[in-house]
Amino acid sequence: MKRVLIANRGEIALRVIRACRELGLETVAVYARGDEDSPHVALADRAVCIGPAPAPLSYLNVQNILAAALGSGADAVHPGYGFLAENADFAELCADCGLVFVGPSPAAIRAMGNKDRARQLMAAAGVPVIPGTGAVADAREAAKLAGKISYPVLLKAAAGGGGKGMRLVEEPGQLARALELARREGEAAFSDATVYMEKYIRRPRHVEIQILADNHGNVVHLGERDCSVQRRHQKLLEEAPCPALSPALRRRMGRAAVRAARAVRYSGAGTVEFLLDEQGNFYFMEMNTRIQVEHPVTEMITGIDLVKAQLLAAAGEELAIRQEDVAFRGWALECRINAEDPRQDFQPSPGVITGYRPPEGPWVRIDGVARAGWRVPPHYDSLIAKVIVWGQDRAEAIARMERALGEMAVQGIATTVPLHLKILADPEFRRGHYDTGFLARLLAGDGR
Amino acid sequence: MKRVLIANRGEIALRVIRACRELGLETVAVYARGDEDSPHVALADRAVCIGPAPAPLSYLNVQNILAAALGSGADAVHPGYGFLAENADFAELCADCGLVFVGPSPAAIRAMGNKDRARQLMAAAGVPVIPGTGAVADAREAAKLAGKISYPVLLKAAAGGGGKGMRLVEEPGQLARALELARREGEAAFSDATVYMEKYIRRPRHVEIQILADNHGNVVHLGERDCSVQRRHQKLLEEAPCPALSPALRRRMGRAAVRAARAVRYSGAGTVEFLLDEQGNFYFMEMNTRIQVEHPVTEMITGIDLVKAQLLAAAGEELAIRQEDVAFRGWALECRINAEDPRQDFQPSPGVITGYRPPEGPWVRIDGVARAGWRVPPHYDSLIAKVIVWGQDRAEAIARMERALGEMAVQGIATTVPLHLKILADPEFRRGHYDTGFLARLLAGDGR
Amino acid sequence: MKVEELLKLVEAVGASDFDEFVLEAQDVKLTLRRGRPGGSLVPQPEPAPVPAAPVPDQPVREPGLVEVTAPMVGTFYRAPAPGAEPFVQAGSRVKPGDTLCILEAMKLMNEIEAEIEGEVVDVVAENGQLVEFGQVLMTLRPCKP
Amino acid sequence: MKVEELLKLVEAVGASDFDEFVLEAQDVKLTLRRGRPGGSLVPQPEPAPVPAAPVPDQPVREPGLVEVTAPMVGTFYRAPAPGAEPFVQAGSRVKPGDTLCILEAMKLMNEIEAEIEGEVVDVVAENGQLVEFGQVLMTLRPCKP
Repeated sequence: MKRVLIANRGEIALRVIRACRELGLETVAVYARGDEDSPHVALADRAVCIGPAPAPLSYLNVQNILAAALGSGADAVHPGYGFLAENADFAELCADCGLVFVGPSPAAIRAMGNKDRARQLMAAAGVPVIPGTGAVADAREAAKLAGKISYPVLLKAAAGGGGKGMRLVEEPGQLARALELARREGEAAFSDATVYMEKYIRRPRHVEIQILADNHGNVVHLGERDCSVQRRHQKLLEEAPCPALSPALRRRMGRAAVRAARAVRYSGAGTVEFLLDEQGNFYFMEMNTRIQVEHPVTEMITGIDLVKAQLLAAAGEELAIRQEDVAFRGWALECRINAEDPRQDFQPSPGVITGYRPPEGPWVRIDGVARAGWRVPPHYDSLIAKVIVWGQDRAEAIARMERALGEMAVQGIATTVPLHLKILADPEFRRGHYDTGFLARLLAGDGR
Repeated sequence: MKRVLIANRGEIALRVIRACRELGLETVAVYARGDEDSPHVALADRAVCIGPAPAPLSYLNVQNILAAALGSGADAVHPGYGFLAENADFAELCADCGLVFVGPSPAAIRAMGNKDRARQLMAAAGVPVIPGTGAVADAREAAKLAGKISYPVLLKAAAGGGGKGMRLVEEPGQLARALELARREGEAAFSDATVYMEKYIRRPRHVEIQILADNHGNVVHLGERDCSVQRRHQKLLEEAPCPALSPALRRRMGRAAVRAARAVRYSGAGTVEFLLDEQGNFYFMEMNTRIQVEHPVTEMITGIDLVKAQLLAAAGEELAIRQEDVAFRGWALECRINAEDPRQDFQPSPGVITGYRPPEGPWVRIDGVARAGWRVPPHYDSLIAKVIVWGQDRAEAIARMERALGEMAVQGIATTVPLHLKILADPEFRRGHYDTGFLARLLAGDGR
Repeated sequence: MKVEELLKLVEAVGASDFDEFVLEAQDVKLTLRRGRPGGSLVPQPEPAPVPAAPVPDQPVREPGLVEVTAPMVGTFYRAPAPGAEPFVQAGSRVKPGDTLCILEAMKLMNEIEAEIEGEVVDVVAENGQLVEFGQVLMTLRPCKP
Repeated sequence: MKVEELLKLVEAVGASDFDEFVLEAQDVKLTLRRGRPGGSLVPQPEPAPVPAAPVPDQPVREPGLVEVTAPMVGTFYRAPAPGAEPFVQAGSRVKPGDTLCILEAMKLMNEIEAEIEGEVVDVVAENGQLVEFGQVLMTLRPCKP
């Protein structure tokens, strides 16, 4: 492997280019028309225009990307995250063209891409999944199943969505009536009275395990990240470790994630996402078969460069570390600074960044694309910079992040920085006692 | 301690302000006329003009600085490095004014400030000093002394300087004649034939030990830094750990540094500088009773915030760590980016920075004052940014530093970046097999 | 520098339409600035890092010429096969539907056809080289019918 | 640089349509700026971080006035003792050597004296407050002898 085409843009393209450079690999960037001034174009050794601005015609244009890779003499393609990163067909086409796809096999991507199939696979591999049932016949069967699953349970109309046909049942006395209501709602809204049951996870945390694997059957996990600070499933702030995990629970979740990876003969960097309930039970949600936006917090506490590890695994090398070599130090936080206005219902605020100063100083890491004078294109995602800090403990990391965001200056566009400062100052967050409903509650407290 | 006046400018002022902010301390900056736009003025909670541009009238103006501290309600003064940092009188005046001086006691500063006295103190405390003699009477005595010190030895005219009256003696046969010549040169040049003898350290490395102490008698060391890459005693690149140290030697040097600190009842952060010879013998040079420019490399491998530790020690708190808590991880490098032109004999190149982009990404730390549109004032030192990187091992750190400097862009003024890249690429440096003569040899190889 | 000298300078600058004037005496430092037009107002504080991205050639061209650009990324071939005659060269007359060149992408040979009637002025792309999306392949001088 | 010289300069600049004029004597630093409010002419690529540093007041003044500035950092006192009459106030006539105010620095009371004959126009600094080096304490209208 000598030359890597990076089939992406934004901060992740810079991240990959940097890893390549440190490994002595040449880099080829691709870009859409209108994206000429984006930093990844300038940072790479070479850049190829692959189409007009809309992503389907450029960053998702498989033919042009592959032609660019072959024509520029690249021997590997790193997909970053988003765009083609979890497209099994693309991974397969890379292989057909003799290009190394920096990621797992197409089979692994497919296995994890189908959520139902993934759930079954995981259950078979001994990874806990959310207990659930097929269609519930009647109240008697419902009572039996609910007793097995244990309360609270959720009744869901098979064709439901948006909260319609969904009923939370806290105790046996409510079951029969709730089943009747769910059926009726399903019938009324979707002409389908079929109802399933699954365990209801109260106040879950989104805790994910980072894994690393090679082509030789070695798999290690690098601990967890807590990504519960979400707005409509968009993560806004991540931390590692998770404040709610004991070393024993970390080991259990880590082992489950390794089992998940082994079940699909995973290779490279991947993430197994779990829901964690208040009793310490965890349930498989999905596996992301790519590098994650929030990978830096894991890097900061383990000292392991995940993107380099991806590249080395793709090149066929054996993992340089074993599970017992993985050691955690301190605490890391990441804030995703988006070009969005939290005071205007998170509307995107593309435009020219007229002034920019990233924070500097000890234990502050910036993975960003923001630059003074640069116009944030309206076509793509709104992430302009990730601010990552490390501290000896959680309190130091929080104080450091507050300091860093306080000295960060972005002029010309609105950003999420004010919201991040609000999160960091919140007592619930500071206690570490938050869940996926935290941000909605915080925003609702604003009168929204 | 609630409000700290920072009696300094440049990157160290930013460093201290950041540490204060993370500890919840308010900050007062001071600045000279013409320095209004310097970043430390903007970053502090408040700033006070203390005089005209020349440092003796402003940054060294004790009266105005103390008046600014008292008038702004500060209860502590952090001197940074340089300027008043090792001025015992200033430290004493602070105390007289009821201000906490963030540093050791005036007595400790004085004890280490007098180099001869410091050497005697250290010898008495069991810290190795370079073996030497008083005036050498004649060739017979010289032979006896040289045998004791062990060859090679250096003969030095008492009044000598600039190489005049200095003679290297490699073996006994050369001694009598060398003594005669040194005497004559001393007599001719300085009308003083007195000659001393000391051990000659061949190809020494400059290795210094960082120590931390509190007001309660606790002292720990945080390992070493190798600062051998120097040009005329100006350090240009530092690393931690030192490639030449074994864990056993690190322990021995660390213990010696702790003895040195204890001998002067040291408090706060300090550095004991040693010369290390090729056989692993080390000799006390001096102790710097302040934070050092190169402190970040120690921070990066220990995870300990030295400036916070200084502030906490000054506030009277006990050290949070014991020696056994100090753990080293990975490798760190620092490049001092100066506004100097290495192609023009390191002439200062003050002026307006018309364009600036610091490196970003994983394990890159910037402690800098450079900003686009900022005029580097000609009155002060030329350090515009420190680029610090961390890696799992030395090879990764070097590759990362090359990557970081490669993406750094400074327009409008010349900097030392090209020289740093040259050092990083040098085989001698890459082997880790260098000494204080390395940079002179590298530059001489250029035909200079 | 004397006051009289400064006065003269101030008058001179005042009479001009410079918007800014900075002088630092003692080995004289002088700045005159005429602000306003949009260009200079937009700060360009961020220099391009090294190495800069390649920028396609954009020489000044004869007005009225039509550029044929690459509709896809691919390898540019002037001829149907190695050693064969090129489809067109400078001076060739072409009409809509005539093949101008081939872009090979993933083993597929895509013929690029003329969309207008005219004369080939210049073939810009290099044979056998990768061309980007939108890159100019050749220029045509349209026929005035 | 003498007051007369300064006056000439100020008059010259006043007659012009510059909006800003900064002079730093002793090896002379002179800035004239025709900037609309907001000063968009000077590129400010780097925004000031929060909170911004305090900037001393610089209201537009009557031409010809002389500013008395602090020669040291200290606490500004208008009167010799708490409750006593202030040394001067707006309208006071002063001559060279008259005490204008006191700057206390490290327990030392430094009397600041008038260097010219004139009338106190305005006492700008606030009693009991810290003043910076170079901060304007008061303005005088020089007597035309």
